[in-house]
Amino acid sequence: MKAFLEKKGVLAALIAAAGALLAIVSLEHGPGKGGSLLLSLLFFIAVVEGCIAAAAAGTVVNARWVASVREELLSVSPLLLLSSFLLLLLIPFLDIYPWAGTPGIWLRKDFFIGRNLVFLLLAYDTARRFAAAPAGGEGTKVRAAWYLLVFVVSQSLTAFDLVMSLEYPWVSALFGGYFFIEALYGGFAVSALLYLLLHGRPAAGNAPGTRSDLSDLSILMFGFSIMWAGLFFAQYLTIWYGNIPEEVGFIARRVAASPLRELSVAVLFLLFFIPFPALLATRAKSNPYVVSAAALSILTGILIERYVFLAPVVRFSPGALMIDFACLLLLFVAVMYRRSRGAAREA
Amino acid sequence: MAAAEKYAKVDRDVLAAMKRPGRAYLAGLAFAVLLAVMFHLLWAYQVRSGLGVVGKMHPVMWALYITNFVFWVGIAHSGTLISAVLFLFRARYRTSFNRAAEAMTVFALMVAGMFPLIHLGRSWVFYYLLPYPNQRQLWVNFRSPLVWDVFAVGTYFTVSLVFFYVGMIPDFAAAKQHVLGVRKKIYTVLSLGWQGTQKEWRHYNMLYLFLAAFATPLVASVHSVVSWDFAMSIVPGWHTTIFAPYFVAGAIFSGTAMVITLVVPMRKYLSLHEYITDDHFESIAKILLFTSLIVSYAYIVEFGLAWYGENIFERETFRYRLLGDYRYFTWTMLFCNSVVPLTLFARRLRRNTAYLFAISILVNVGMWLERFVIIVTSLSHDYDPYAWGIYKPTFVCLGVDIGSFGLFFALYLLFVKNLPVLSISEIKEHL
Amino acid sequence: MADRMVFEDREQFLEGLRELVRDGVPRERIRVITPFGVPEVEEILPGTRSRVRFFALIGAAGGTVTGLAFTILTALSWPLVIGGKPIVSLPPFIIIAFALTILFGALATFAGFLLLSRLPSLQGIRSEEEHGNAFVILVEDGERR
Amino acid sequence: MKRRDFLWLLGVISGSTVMSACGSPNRSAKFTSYLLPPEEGVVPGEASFRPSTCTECPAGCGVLARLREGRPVKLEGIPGHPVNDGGLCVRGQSSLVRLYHPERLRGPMARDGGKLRPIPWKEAFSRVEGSLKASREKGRKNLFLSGRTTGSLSRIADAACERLGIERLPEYEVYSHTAVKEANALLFGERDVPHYRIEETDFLLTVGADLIETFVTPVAYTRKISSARAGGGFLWYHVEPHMSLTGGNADRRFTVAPGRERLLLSFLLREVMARKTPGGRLPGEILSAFPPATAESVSRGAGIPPESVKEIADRFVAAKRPLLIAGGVSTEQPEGLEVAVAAALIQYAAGAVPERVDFARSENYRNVGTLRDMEELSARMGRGEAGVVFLFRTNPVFSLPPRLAFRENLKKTELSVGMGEFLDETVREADLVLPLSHSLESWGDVEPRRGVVSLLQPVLPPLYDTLSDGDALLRLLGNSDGKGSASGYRDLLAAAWEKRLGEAGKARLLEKGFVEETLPKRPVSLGVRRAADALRSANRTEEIGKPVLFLAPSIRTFDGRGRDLPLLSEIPDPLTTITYGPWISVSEKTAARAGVRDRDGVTVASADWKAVLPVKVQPGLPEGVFVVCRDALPAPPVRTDRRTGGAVDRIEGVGITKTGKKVEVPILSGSFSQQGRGLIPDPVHLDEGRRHQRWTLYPAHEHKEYRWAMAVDLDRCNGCAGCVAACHVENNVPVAGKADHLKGREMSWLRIEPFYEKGEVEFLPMLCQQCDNAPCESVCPVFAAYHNPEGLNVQVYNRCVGTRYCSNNCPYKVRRFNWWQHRWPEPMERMRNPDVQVREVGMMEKCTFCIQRIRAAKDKAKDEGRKVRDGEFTTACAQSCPTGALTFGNMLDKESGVYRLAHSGRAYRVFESLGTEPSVHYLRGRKP
Repeated sequence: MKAFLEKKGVLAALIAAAGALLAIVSLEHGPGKGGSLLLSLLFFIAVVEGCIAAAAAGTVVNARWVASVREELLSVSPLLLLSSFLLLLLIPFLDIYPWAGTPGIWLRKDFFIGRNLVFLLLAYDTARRFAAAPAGGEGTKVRAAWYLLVFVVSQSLTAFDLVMSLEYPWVSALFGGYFFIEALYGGFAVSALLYLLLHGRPAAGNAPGTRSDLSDLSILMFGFSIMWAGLFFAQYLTIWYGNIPEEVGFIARRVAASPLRELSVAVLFLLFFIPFPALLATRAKSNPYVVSAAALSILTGILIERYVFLAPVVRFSPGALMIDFACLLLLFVAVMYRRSRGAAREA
Repeated sequence: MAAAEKYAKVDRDVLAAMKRPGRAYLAGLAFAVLLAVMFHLLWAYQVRSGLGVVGKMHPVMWALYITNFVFWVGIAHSGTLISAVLFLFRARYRTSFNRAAEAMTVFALMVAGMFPLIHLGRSWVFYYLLPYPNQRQLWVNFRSPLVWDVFAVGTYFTVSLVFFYVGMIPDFAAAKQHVLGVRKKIYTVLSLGWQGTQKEWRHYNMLYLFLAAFATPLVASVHSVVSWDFAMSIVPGWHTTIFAPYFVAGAIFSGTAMVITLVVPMRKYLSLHEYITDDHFESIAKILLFTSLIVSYAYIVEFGLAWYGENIFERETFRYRLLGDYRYFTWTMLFCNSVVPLTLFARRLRRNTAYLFAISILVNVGMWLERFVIIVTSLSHDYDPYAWGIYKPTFVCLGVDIGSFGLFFALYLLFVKNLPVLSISEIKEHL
Repeated sequence: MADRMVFEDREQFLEGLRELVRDGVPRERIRVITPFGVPEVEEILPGTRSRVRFFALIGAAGGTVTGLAFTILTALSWPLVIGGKPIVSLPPFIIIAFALTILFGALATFAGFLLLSRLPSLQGIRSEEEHGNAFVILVEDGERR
Repeated sequence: MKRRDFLWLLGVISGSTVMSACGSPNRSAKFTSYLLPPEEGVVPGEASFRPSTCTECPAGCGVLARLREGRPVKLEGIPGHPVNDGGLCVRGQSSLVRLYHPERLRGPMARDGGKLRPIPWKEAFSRVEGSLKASREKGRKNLFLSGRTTGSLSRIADAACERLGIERLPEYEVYSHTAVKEANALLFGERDVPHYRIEETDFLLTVGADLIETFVTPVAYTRKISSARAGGGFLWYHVEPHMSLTGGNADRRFTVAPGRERLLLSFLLREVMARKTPGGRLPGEILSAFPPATAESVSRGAGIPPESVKEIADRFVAAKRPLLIAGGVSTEQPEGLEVAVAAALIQYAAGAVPERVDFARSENYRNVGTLRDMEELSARMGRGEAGVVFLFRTNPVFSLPPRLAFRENLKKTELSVGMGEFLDETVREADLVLPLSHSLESWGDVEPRRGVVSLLQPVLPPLYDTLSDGDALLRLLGNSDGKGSASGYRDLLAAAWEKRLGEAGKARLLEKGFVEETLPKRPVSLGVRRAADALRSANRTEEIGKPVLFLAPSIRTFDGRGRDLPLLSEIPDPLTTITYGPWISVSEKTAARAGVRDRDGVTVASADWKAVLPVKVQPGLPEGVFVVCRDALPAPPVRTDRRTGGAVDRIEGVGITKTGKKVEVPILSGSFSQQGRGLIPDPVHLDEGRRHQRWTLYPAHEHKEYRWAMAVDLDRCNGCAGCVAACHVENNVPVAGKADHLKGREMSWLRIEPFYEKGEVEFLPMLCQQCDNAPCESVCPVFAAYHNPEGLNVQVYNRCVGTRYCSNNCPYKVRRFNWWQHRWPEPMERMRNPDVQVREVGMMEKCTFCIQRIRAAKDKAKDEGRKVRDGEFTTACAQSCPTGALTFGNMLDKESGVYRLAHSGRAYRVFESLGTEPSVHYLRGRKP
């Protein structure tokens, strides 16, 4: 299996296969196929772009921890290519967008798909250039910066287009920022997990600094948990205080009834009330179990939140969701695993 | 050069600033004080005659005063950012700015704090805004953003002051050894009898770390609260979820600009080139660029969504901003805040202090205009068309606003001559 | 009578300190005075971690509680409906609580610092002795073994 | 002090920089002065009501004066009064300001050495006596000129003049309705203005008659129209050459080319003859005076689309009980007589006379003279034939054209005696000034309409050394020939009332304030000969020099007599929202061509006259027509109609040229278009947007026993602004003055927003909406604004610190801020309502549904151990509204009127999408 994975071209084949499978699943008729694809797509675009963004951000501010997980983080870039293909699969599904009936200048299917596609591809391209560059050096920083710019735009677009316009004319200006911060948040979580898998539980006598790498990541997660809470609060407070029916509807529809209400609360916990206290103590920041727990809760949080966003408007089919999600997850793990093996061999 | 010699040099150079002032300095100080006096006279005049003497009107009930309030609070922020956040990020170049920045924070907050009072219709009962048990047992309305302000800004000021002072304790101890007479006494007392023993240093480092940790969230929270003074309303152009982060970025943006505006001349006048190098300026310039990008992002999103949504009120407000009576302000703002800073992508310009100084002035102007545009355009064209109106300032509010700058610079000039403008101990530590 | 060694150079000073420790001078007898914080000293003479952090913790916690209690109780003491918002509307109150958390936290930390490092110390203020930029090691009643 | 200076001073005072910002007007509190003897029952803190009659204009509306501590603080219409039936217009509401005006004359004055100096009454009368004698000896004629007087006063005046050998001149009124009277004289031998029974018609066609602004008895007609509308099956078309408030409120408005009304009317007459009353009531010789015409020819001449011409005719013919009223600008022009005659004939032909055109109850304009009479007077004075000239409650110097040189000629008399309340343009010129009391200080009666006696009684003793109209005349008599009636005017009135009404009638008059006699219908016969002659002499009009400027009447100050009252200048003109200063209304097309915008200064010039005025672009105004409100124009260039002798309020061949300067004139409205924001959705029933689900995150808060709410029927509201004035007086709303208005700092709690849609105007009364989820409340840091258990959005003035956030956050912008410490110049502060706090500088204030009235009503109910009944009381605005557009009440009471209206199909609320849940419900259906 391992050996197989490391063969040349296998990865490409795998991705193609997955793409085909997903295509079949989501294009065959039946309710909720598109919804399922959209959900898994939203989650993985966030995580994948987040991982690369994390690496990029680390590189720009030349943080120490980057070195230890950079390669693996960047290895996921091919998935962006796949995602941009999957985006095309959404075309038949666009009709559930409320504006689909009356297209405008901005909200019209071709432009809609077009711009998102372009930015996904751009993200892919910039990510590859960044990955190709050597670890150190100004040049790399510049490339990283470029990626970050694209990343911000692309995530904002996914937020405003794929999610927000589902509730047209509901509007929240913060939505884009909220999304890319969250993606970055997820990116750090993944980095932390990666770090534990690669250099996991080092012996006490291990080279100094490694521990502090982990705690650096923890600090980042900790900081971002506060930041996330801040953004969430800013958004909620504004809507709650203004109490303008059109705005409030978005929240009201999600907290009106079970199970969405519970899930919404769960999101709060998974993304803040668990990671924050968990990582509060200095010692906890370098405790593998705490950190991995926090990281997992963050990733689950993001996933559930995406679900909560879509649920009132979109229908899902559990089966399709299962397949879509599983495929992407496997690929995600596969590429990283393969890269790390490769790294190990070089070492 | 021998270690002792190096340390001694640091002392000399930094404390050289405290030597007897030159003409230029005195002239500047005199001018600043003059403005400060005008500030207070005009305020008195306003209190006596009623708020009618400022140009405010129905519907534009807030204008220059609130603009300035937001502006000065914003200025304060980068101080905390540089001293606290960069400290946590272990950014070395912070050492050369933090003292100046912290001083700026404190003074800016002093000035900012006055404006809410000035703009009150009945300044003489300002204490109604404080939570105290009055004879009717009626407390303040904690649901009102303005009360959040009282708490946020109050906290911010206190913490910054403590931070500012704590940072100076060892320096007072060092300074007292180089001065004589009354000053010596004052510094000695201010140094609290600091010896520099291991125990003191241990607690001191922990304290500093925690103060930094406490101050950091303030950078975000305070200006978020300020932004909510607007976002909580339902005024089109104010009621936007992005306001909090948008204002925070804007605050740091303008604050960083102000740091540059202050430090460039200070470095020149006090000849601190060895301690404040071009590299340091470059790093600060990067912050400027970065925040400018965020602000621009916010502009794009705001205007974009106003156009995207089907909310005719929002749409009209933003159309009015771009093409209405205040369009020149808007365009200037966009130019100063979004276009000019882009030049900082060029490394050469980032290292050119003269250029940075020029830019920093422009950015200050731009950010001041931003607040003005946000406040005034939104108010003058909100829901009921009958109530639309155009606001024109009068000499009183203009005078008070200009005067506030005088107040600020007066305080700052006094600081430069009387307190260590760089963190002596930290510089030595990093030698 | 403390015997004192004065160094001009950081490294020499650290050397001297290490030497003393190697010579087995009891740590509690050694006092060092430095013009700026020297992290290595902590490694050479490891003391207990500063307890200032507990003050911070307590202060912050106290702030949060006060903030929430204050807002909620005052709201309930005279329940006025405004803008249709609930009497106890948490979102706004959280902001107050947050502000007080920071405030109390910071002040408590500062107080803790003063308390633990015995500042302001009158004798420190009165004492004429100045060490300039010297690194000083004091060993209380210093007979060596 | 001149009026101008006074206004200026008001501005200065309100903007005064010398007073302490912390000073409180409440510190200047006075002791309760028992102006009335205790047995009159002055209970401090309790209000009593006394009936009297409004004398702001000739209409004679009945008013109830609300007394507190013995001084009137508010006027309200008398319910059931034959003229105004409870309603009161903006002028009537402001009458109190006249009473307490600081510039009122405080005693008789005489001119010596060019300056007026105070003298005692005795001396004043002896001077008069002396001059009378002197001029008699010189063979000069003594003359008595007054404004329109009716009832006992008129009789006293006659008597006095007769006894003293003074020639009583025809009364002088600016709006004398000469042409109408002339026409009626010609046709029916009735030289008077009939009373029009609008309530009995199903189709009303008005030609130029400004029923709502000034036409004879505006409040009465306003009331009648809205009651007719309420009855249903009523339609009202209005034809006018310009754009007036009346036109804006008609169901349909047609603009006719100036001076071409008669084309339309003659066509209509023929149609009526041919189709309505075949065989007809009109003899041919009269009919022949009206050349046959087709809709097309009429429309060519009159500039009305042919289909509209047909429509008007069809409606009129089809209607069962049609009524036509011609008047106003359409009759005050050279063709006026023809218009009036044609109108009268149509009325006659359509059988409206005498059922709906009632001469029995004519409006008592008999004694009112014409402009020509004034010409003659002026000429006589000029020739030095005039001895003593009494100028009694009339201001010709202001309203007469300069060519009459009245002012100059006045100097050539033996003695000119100015009798009035103010040192107005005329009295100022007099040699002797005799101050008259305000009607609220005087006994008297008026008979505004035949058979309607309305009481004038003093509700407080004269503030100054003045005499009531009657007493002044009596004293004149008494002094002139030894005996006279020692006893005052009051006894004389008592006798007269007893004689005319009997004991019971007199009692009823004193109690109710009015008595209405039952009069038999007066059938009139058409004087064929006179009519035919008149028509033969009818002038085939020459071309009219375009463009045309109309001197239109204004609802605010009638013919300008209200200009002295700051409150009336403070309240915006309904169509233009202009408060202070004159302006010229220019049509949109003309403005575009001349490249002028609002506030541009222009020189308005005709052949023999010119003035510089700021422009107001007036939607709906036909091209080539300018309008200037006559009240704002001193010595207007009116001509005299050569046949009727009436005034011609039309100036031909007027041109405007830009001066290039902006003129500072306060236009309060920021936008005359709704900007597509659906403040007045049209039609509301199709507006489904407002029916979307209303999400909220807040728990509902319930209201105990009361929840006050208001319903505003936009189909009734005509923008007359009576409510605004009422609110000002009731709530001590300060007068801000021009300087602040220029900054947009009006203080009025209630405003009327005019919105134009292709020339059609609609009015939206905007007051605090008392939102259930009020955005203003939550942002107030000090709980100055909060939601009380009765659903009111109350404002605790003393708690307010003046952050002004509430105003920023109010989508309706109905909160007012005290930029200054507003002062009420002595003695105006006496008219302040003690039940309402006077706000200090720096405080935010706003409408709270007259919470003081709510309290009073609840206390009363509590004493009687019951809940407040629906309609038991109402807010000041609702009380004053002549059209009954405002309904106030308790939403929790399912029986209440407001509940019913709020749940009617026409109901909606402004900016419903904001989720503020207002308590003010607007009603609007489709226009017919």
